Amino acid sequence: MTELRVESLAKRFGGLRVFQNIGFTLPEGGLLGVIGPNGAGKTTLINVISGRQMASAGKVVLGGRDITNQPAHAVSRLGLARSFQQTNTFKSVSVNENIARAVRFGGRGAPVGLTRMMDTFGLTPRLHEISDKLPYGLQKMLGLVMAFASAPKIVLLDEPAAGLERAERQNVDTFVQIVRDAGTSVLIVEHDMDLIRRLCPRILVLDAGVLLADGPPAEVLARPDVIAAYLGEAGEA
Amino acid sequence: MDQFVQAALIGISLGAQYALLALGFTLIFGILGVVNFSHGGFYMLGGYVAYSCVAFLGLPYPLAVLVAVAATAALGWVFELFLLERLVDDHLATLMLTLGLYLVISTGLLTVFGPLSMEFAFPVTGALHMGPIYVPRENLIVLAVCLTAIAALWLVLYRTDLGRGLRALADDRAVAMAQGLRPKLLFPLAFAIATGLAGLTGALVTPILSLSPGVGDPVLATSFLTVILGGLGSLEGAALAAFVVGIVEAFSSVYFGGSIGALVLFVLVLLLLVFRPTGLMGRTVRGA
Amino acid sequence: MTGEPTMKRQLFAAALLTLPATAFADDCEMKLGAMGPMSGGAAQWGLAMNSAAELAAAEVNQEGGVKIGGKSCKVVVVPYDSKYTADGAAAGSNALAAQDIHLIIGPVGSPEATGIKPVAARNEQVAWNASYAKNALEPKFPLMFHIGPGPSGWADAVIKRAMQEFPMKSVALIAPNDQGGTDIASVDAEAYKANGITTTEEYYQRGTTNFAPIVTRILAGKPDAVDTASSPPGDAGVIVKQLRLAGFTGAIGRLGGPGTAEIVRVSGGLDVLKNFYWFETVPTEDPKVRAIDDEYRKLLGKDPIGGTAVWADLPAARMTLKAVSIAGTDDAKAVAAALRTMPVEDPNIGKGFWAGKKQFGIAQELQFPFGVGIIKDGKNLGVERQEVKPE
Amino acid sequence: MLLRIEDLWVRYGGIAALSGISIDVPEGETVLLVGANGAGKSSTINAIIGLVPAAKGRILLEGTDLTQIPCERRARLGIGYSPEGRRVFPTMSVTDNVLSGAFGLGRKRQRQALDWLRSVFPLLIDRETQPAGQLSGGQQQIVALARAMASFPRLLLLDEPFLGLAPVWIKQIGDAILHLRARGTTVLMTEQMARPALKLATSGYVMRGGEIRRGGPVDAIRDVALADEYL
Repeated sequence: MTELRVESLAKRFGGLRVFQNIGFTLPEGGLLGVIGPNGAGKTTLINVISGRQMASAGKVVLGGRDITNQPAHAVSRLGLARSFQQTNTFKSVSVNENIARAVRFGGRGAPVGLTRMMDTFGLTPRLHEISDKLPYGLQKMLGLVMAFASAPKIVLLDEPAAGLERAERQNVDTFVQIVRDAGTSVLIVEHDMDLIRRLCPRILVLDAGVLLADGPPAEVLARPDVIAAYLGEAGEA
Repeated sequence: MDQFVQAALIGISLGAQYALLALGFTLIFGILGVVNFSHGGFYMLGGYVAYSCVAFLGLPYPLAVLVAVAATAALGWVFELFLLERLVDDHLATLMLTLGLYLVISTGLLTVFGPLSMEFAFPVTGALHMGPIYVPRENLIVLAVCLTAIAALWLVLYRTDLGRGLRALADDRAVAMAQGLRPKLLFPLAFAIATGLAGLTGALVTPILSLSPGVGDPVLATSFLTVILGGLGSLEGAALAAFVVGIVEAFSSVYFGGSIGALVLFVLVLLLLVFRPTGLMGRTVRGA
Repeated sequence: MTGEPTMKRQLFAAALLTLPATAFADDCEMKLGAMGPMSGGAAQWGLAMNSAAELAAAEVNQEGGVKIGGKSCKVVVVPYDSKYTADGAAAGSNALAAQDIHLIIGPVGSPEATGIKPVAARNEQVAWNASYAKNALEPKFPLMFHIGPGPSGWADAVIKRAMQEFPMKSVALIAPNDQGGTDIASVDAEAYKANGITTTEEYYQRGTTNFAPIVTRILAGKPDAVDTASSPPGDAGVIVKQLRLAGFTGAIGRLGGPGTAEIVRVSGGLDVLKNFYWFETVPTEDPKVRAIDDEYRKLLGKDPIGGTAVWADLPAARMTLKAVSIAGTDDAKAVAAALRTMPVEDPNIGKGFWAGKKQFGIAQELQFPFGVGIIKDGKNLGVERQEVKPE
Repeated sequence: MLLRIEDLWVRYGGIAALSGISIDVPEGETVLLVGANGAGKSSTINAIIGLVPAAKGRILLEGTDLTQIPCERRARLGIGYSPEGRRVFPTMSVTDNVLSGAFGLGRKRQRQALDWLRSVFPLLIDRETQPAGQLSGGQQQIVALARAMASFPRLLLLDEPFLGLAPVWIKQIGDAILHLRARGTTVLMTEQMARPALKLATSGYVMRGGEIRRGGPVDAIRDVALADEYL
């Protein structure tokens, strides 16, 4: 049973509340989308869950085990992997070496579907190229592949589609599909509403650090307070 | 042709020496808004400290250079913190204070070491000869140190908290202080970095040229010239201008002789200032 | 056991120093000015003036001081740093006049001589400049005296001696581009030409620290020898260092001021200097001349500052104080008149004569025996004494 | 009470800029000081941050009297400051401006602050290397706001944040302030333009001639504030 449970989680920076009282459960093999305007606290939420930042209050429980404020490497050893908004590969080594390191780090062997994923993303023919010489889209894909390569039980994706061209965004769908086929659950933070609607049976809406809504996209996105939160952002942009 | 190449090489090594001096000078002006008339004093002091370490303590030369940097930086720090800081916004007072410090340093050195030049030789001698062209090995070392210093200073100013704090204080002192930046902490550090650079130059260059209580006098003039040419307070401008001054001086002296050479340089600076009053790096600098 | 006699001698010397002091009239003290650059690149020349004046004063004081109006007066030396500038010397003349000083040993350089002449004349002061200016003396300034002749008095002899060691057909002269530099270098150049040597003159801005460009320029003309003329010793040392670094192997000369020891030090030693010839204002290796330093140490209890220039300046200071006692006053005109009648002779340097009539139209220049020094292949052959004959 | 000002006097030479004002800023609220030019709004802010000395009275930040603490140490007590006229550091890049607000807090906290501020104000990413002096007024106000927030202060002082801004920027800055307020940041702001400012505040004070004319919840001061604006 590898379920991710977040209870009354809160994060403060000095006098500023980044988010508060966040609670949800991501069941094993589940898929959950998180949306919200700029600065809603989505990335910080991922950072706190994955142990990169300390929680101010609340609990994060992974598979029945309290992992709140465990250091990031310990959390990832327990099977929680994440991707980054900006790419996070080892820049001066080859694609192959990048993936190999991720596999080795997971210590659980290469997951089922890894080769298929590399083939689909077009990384297989470029295994020996240095990663930061790849085009941006491919670097981003490599970052996703590396998140999966450690054979995690849960992956947290931080805006996987940001900066990608429309055609490349299809790869994110493929990624989610392969990951779920492997029995891994996914939490995905994303701005691309089409992608969220397409993929996620359930979404959380975060606004100004507060959990505004939790439910199926069709229902949630029709709520007036959610629309207002987004319109606020549209007005700002 | 040989002469042309030789002049260029000489110009670059002069430029390296001037750049080391001008960086510190422009740093103090850029950050504190103070024209440091004691800059040449720290140059001399660096030379004498290094000399004393080698001659009296028997330290190896590289260590002596480090001691000289530390000593001049420490003196700069103390001077800024206890004297200059109180009057840092009064242009006339800082002028008097720094000029006074220069007189104290030069008279002090004259009293302690006497008026004659010291026997202080650079440990690396000789030159690389390529046909009629030669490059003194010591100049290569100075050039390397100079480039390292430029890079290090750039990193400190643009990539560290200290640098950000200093630039913020230079841009808007009141707001920076309201942000929690403490001039009493940061200004002495900036001054120490600058005087340490002057000391470093003295420790490196006086054994190549000569070391006597008069050698600080031309330093101020050269630093001034370089920094005005580069744009007061601009670090990149000072570094660039130093090499321009070095190369112009080398070419004009080689081709027109020592007197006209100096004239050419000054005329050039004058022309530049007529057409570009803010200097080479013509951007708005501090409105001091 | 040598300790006891030595101690006795010291006690005796101390007694000599203190005893006559009681003989001075209570209210009588004569101030003697000493002027020259005492800081900066030419500092040792000014400090030499001061040392010479101090020694002459100490000698006279030891024997009861100068006789002024029948009283024995103690001589006190007042130094002034005229900074090698015309205004420095002019200001110095005034500053010393304000202290009732009528007699000045110094100043040194050509700019200083130019600056002090009219002011000292107005202040009625005797001054002894040591400059090599072409107008170091002028008949219209009869209170101005000159410590030694300029290059016209000795350059020819030095060049002839140098040519025996270092055959040369061309020489490049380098000097500062001010009056002091150009005056000497141009006279030196005339002397070289008179000996069949072609010359080029190269002048640099005073304050130059790095001579690499000028060295490059000089060497482009491929001269057999380079003469540093009256460049300050610190500058000359750097010039030598950079000439050798650039690969110059010919002889280097110095037909100008003293300071060879400093040049050796700054340039990096005899091996760097290699082939060098120079003029000394006094025969520096004559034991009698060297004894001056011992006497200085004995009387003043410290080392003299200023090197060989002290020896060259000393006769002027000694003769001035002697002239005060002859005249019985320190009034400048009376002292000057007494000086003119005195024979030119110094216990350490030897016999000389009054010169300057031909060059300046006024015979108020001390011409003493001088020296020519040679360093050959890194070996110091020493300084030879050159006797002089009246014009 | 996060900030309590008691009988504060500020004098420039012989002239009183503030004549015994008392102000309360409760934790988590946005308190507005409105009033015409010369009413004493900026003097109040400057006295809190320490740019002008208090002639008399106390300024208590959670019970600590600030008046005896030098300006450069007050920021460390948890006060962020966005000055009148923005006064960004003109030669410094946008990023360096923001980071200067988190001086000495360590690389990790600076990174955190920058990341968070960039997520709230995407402008900080678009213009990260541009010298702040080259930005438009509205953009500079965003930078000044971000700089003030970089230390995640308990109390944010905003001095005339709308000064000289176009309506579209007034809307944006207003939204930003609301965003910070929603995040629990306590704000004390001054503004001449009462109408947009009243939308942001929970309570406020109307100032005139260095004195408080009226204080209370926004609704209670609205009429006086608006009447004052058109005087």
